[in-house]
Amino acid sequence: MTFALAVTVGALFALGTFLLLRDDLVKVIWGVTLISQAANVYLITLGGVTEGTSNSVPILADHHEPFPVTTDPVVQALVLTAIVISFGMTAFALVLSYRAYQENETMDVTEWDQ
Amino acid sequence: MNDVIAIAPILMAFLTGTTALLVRSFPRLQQIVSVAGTLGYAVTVATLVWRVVFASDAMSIAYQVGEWNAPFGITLVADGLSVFMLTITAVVAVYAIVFSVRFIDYRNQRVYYHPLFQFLLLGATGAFLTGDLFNLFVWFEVMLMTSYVFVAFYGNSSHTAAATRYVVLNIIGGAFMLLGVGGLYATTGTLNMADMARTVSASGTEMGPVVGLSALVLVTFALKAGLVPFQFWVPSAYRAAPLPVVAMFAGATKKVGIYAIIRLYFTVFGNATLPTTVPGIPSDSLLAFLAPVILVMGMSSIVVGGFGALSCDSLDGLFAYSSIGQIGFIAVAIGIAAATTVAELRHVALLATLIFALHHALTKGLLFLATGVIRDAVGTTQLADVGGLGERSPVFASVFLVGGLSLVGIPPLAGFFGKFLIFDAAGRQFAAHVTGDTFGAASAVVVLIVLLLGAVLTILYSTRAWMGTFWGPQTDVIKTGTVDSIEVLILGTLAVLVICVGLGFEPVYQFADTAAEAAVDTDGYVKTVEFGGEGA
Amino acid sequence: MEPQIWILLGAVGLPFVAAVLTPLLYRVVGERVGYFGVAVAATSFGLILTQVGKEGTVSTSWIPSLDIAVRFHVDGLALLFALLASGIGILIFTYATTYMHGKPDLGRFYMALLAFMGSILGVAFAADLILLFLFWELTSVCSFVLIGYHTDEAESQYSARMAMLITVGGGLCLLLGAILLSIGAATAVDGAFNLSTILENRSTVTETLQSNGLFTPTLLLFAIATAAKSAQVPLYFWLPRAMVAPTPVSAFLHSATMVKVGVYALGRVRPLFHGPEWTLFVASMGIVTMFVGAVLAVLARDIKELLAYSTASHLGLMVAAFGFESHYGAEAGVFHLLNHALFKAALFLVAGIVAHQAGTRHIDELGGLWRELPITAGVTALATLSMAGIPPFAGFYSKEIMFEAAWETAQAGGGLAWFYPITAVVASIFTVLYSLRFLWLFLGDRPDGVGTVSRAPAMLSMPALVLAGGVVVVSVAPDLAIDFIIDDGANAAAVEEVHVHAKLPTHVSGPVAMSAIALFSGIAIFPFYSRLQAGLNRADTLTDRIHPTTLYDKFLSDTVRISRNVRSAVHNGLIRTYVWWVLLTACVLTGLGYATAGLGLPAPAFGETPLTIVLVLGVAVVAAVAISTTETHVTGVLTLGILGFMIAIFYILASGADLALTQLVVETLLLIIFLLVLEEMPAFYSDTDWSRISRDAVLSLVVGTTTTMSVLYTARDESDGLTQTARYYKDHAVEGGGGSNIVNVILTDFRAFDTLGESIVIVIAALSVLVLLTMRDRGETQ
Amino acid sequence: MTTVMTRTTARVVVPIILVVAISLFLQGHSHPGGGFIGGVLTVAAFALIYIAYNLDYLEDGVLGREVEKEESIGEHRTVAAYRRLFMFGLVVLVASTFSGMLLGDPVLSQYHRSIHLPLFGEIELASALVFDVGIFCIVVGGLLTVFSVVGAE
Repeated sequence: MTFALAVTVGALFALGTFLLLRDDLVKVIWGVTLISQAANVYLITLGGVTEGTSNSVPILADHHEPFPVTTDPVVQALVLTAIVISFGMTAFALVLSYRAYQENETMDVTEWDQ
Repeated sequence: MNDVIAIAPILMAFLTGTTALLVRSFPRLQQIVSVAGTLGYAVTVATLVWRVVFASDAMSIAYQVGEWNAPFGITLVADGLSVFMLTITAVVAVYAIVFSVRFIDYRNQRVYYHPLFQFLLLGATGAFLTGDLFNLFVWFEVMLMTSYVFVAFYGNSSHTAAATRYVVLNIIGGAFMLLGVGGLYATTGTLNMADMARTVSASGTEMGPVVGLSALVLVTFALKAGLVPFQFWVPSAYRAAPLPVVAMFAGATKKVGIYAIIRLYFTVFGNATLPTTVPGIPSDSLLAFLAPVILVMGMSSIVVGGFGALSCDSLDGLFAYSSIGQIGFIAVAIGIAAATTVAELRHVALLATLIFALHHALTKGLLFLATGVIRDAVGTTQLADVGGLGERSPVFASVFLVGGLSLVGIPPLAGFFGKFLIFDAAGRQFAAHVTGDTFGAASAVVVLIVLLLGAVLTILYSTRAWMGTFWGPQTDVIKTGTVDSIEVLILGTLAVLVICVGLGFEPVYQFADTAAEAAVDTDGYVKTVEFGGEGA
Repeated sequence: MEPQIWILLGAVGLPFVAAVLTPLLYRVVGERVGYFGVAVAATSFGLILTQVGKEGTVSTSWIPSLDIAVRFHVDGLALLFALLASGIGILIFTYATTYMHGKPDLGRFYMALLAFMGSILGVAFAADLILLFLFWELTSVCSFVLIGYHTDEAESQYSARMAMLITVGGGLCLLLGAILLSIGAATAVDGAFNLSTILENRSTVTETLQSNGLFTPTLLLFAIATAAKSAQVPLYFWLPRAMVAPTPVSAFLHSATMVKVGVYALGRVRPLFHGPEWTLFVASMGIVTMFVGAVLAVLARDIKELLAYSTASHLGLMVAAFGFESHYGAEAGVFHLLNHALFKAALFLVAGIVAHQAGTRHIDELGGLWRELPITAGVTALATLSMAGIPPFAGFYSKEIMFEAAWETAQAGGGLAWFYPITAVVASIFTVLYSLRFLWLFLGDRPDGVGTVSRAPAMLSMPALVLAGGVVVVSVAPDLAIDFIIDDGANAAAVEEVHVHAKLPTHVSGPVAMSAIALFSGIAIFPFYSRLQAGLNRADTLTDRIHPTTLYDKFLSDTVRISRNVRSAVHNGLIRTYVWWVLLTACVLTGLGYATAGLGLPAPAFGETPLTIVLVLGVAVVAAVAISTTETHVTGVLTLGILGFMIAIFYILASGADLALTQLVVETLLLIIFLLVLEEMPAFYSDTDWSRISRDAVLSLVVGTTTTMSVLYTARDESDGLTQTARYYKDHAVEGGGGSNIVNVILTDFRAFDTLGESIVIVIAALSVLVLLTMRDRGETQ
Repeated sequence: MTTVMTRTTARVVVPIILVVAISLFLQGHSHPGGGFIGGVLTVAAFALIYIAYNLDYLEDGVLGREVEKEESIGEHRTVAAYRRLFMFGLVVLVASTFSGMLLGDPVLSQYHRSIHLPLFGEIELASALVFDVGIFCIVVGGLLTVFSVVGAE
């Protein structure tokens, strides 16, 4: 399982990198998004991914003590925080890039004001 | 011991930021809130410093947020190192905000300038105080998010372009930090830094990946500190942001990167025995791996920053490059500290780091704000357009001269002690290797030569800045412009502070000494955090 | 007898206090502030005079933790230097009141001059390495300000910057030398920066330095620092340039005092480093400078330039003297310190008078000035003869002792060591030549084209006259000076007990013959002065490319060129360049990290991956590939949405209910924002450059591999179970946090602090969008 | 995109989304959900309205007020309301942060108690909910600000 995840994360990072190196502003932003997504997947992977069962969801409402072993709720909480933050960042980056496009009057990042 | 003073600076900045946001419709009130809040922040920091460093029963303070015991809740730790960095931040913040009120256009101040400034302060403060790795990431992001806005603040083509580059690089940095933090959690099973220190010190844990992961995290820290080759964002971002905020960038946020490097690698991983094999450095710790990396980064920063500054057309650009170079000096000192296994030399090198950081914050703060005065007076900072300002305003010239001389490292100004201690550390490193160890001696000589080169370049660009601005025939804009005397007055007090830090260096030294002790005192750090519950 | 600290602090501190007050005073009393300077200098002089005959170290604490203190050491050498500085200071301030009459910016001028005097007194008495460095650097800074007095002239700026760079840059070597000395001495004596203790225990310190290998580096650093400060070859070139400063400054800083700081420091540490290496570096440097300076002085066309090169040459003489191991070396160095200060300061004042009265400083335009300036002519005669080392004038005595030192060294060393006396003699021939040439300004015929020359005001002549009086006293009764201070001074610089003898030669010896050759050859060649000058000029032009000034200019232009390249090549404003370096470095570092830790390649474990997950992840990757290759923006955004939804499904499969929900909604919102923004942006077309794409693909692969490796190294296995933290959260969520959704309890309770920060990020994001919008039309107004 | 179809869909879907959002928010402490998810979902509902109609519609059509033409979207009354919403959220967070301190406990201490209500039965009341309200408001206010600004371009 880990191997499949590792390859996925690696692929997402690689493609994100490739996008970051484009001249098209929009693609650069996609690259940023992709890398953030990949980082989140990576975090989840670190918690140890098991095939989901009703027990492994870290919600205890349906259980009684002693609680069953769930997946690592810590990484989930971290990822949740990270998703929110990267969402804020991406939204800002989008608006910013739009403004940068307006000011510099081109989508080509190589032609921007130094 | 849950003493609320340890969290007080964070709360203060948070409260001020929120209040400033609420009273936005009353600009006067907003300014008052912002300035008063920053002063209040400084007071809480001063109290904290007193409690942690100078009081008779001084000791490090830990704070458990939300009643959860370490390592399960989030811990804040105020030890010598943290409060030293907080002090730097507080001083710069007070000057920056007071100067802003005068400097930033009245209408522009209303555009959320004050709340954002407070959130920037909040982010930096949180990063200095937190004892939790993921929490560090969160405060980093708070700080970054605000700095993005400030870089893009004026919204023209160059500002937005600079901000876009800055954002892209830092999002990469954020992703890498997430990878590193997550990896460290997976490897050590904890996010609490004290707990992590405890875990890695214990034998029997599989520590292999920690070296690579720490390198990942280092990328983020170096990006924040603006070390070569992560310095790319610095010149354009510094030129774009409002100058008081640039003073904050140079004085506080860059130091967050430096602080994080010291905290994580010296305090947390300082005791860790790791299976590293690095030729030339006799140590089996993580630092042995990081030492050459940080040294090379630092030396390249000195070279790139120093050379870059030489031919800049504008004052703010020149000082931006200078910042890269000066951070390089700091990094070299860290590198020396990491490369040695001798406790005394490590202490001296860390001391040099801290003193240089303090000096750089004050001096560069002064110079960036002075650049602001010039822009305010004549509307430009292009060296070609200004000239002969010395005759127009001798007092302002003296203030600037103090900053310039401190940057060069002329005694007895603050800058001298930074330079002196770094040379001292490098000299000791050389002395330790000169007999017998040819490789060690040669690398120490290389370090010394780069430091000398950096210092010479500093003289070159400082004189250039000085002569271009204050000497020479008066240009038209200088003839017609007026220097704002209140701004000069504010800066005058900062110049006096730069002089006083040098003349009254003893207490400053004591303070930094405590901070440097704390930086390597892993056991003390762990002990400060009282573990409860099942973790104990 | 112990010196009194308060008197010393007063003498050193008073000029600084006065300097701070000067600009204010200048506003009140105008240029009469110069008399204030005279008073301050006289007070300091008087205070120092009370210390004559005392010896010892006194201190008051400054930075105890670093063992840096305000330590003052009083002995003959220190007193000699301090008395010279403050005494000449009185004369210079007096001279300046008239000379600088009507000039602008006198507040700044006197301020710097006073601060300079304080610094030089500080150097004289400092017995702490750091304190010495402090005053040493302050003299450089004052010199910078004073050389740049005419701030709007490009030449002033150029020269001031050059002086600053060389002297402060050289100062760095002093700092480093001081540090190495203190490190080396720390094991031998207490008080690492305490120069007096170091000197008191010099044999132990020297031994320690030699045993831990720091002796030669320290010595070299001190030598370089002195070379920069005291204008030794090859760092002499700033000194003639410094002559753009007003003449009082040249007389005070650049002949009598500041440039001697290096020599003085050499005298101080001479007992410590004294030995063959010392002679090799220091004496050779000095003797070469003596020669080069004298030759260049002959070449000079401007009287101040002539004096400047002559100063360099004489500094070389002193440095060489201190460099010799013989006790004559110490004697000659200290004695010449006094003599040179007297005659050279006088000559500079004369040069000032000539320029002031005749309106030109060009040698060829001047001559026969004795008619209008008889007093000045007398002063010049005394001073130049002393400078030329003609018996029985003062300069002869000290030069003769230096010759003895050179002779003794040559006899002891043999072979190549004869280089010293021979060079000294040749240099002396040139010295005689340029001294006579200077004297000839007053004798001989008046060239055409010189306007009327009026008599010099008394306030200008008087200081020069006083200095000439000094020359007379030392010439006529050298023992007076020797007993008063020279002996004590020489003893401070010497290793053994010495006594200076100054007398006219009674019989022929090696050194006497050297003097005779120098004198008679000089006089014999003088009639052919202009031919010699022309010949030298040709040689000078030929070697132009290796002149230090040329090299300096080349250094400056090179650094600027490198600078422009650094900025345009490194910070080219391209995101791809930046990203490229950042990612590459990050991956290399991480890879190195894994490698140093000795981690092998992880074994790929394919086992038991549920098909659903493989499918979902596969679609995600395919979507990512599609995004990377798409040409149209809308397709890309929609594919990005697919990728996001796949990840959401993956979260469901990985038991993250909250995550999946969040991811779904967030992805939807992002999609909408993307579409809204894209609506406003045009399509983008670019040429496909395959070589670039392949390069980028390589980096992408590197990044991908690094992250893949990181996952494989760090990912937890399900068999590891929960971490301790996770277990605690699970166990305490319900009773401690009051909720059964562990993730939510973590977010709102266990780690609520993170959430606080996170929500602030959202607030800032909202604010930032508002800022971007509002500032659109406002721009960069302060 | 303001076609009849989207408008009709929006009319049907928006209330449903809002109800789901609120319930996700309220039950978050014990079931999947919470302030953030509730918040983004609410935003999604509003976003739908924007796509279907436009910014002024909310004022004009939903709240029935006259729309004034403002200088800049940043000063638009609706946007100002969003701004006030996230400021309110921030204040709630501040309050939630400090309440523990005022009671003598560490900052951000949370409290919870089970209350037995007739009809509803056992109800778990947690102060974490207040904290969640703050987050909810910040998310809704903040994101809607972003949305309205971007949408207005």
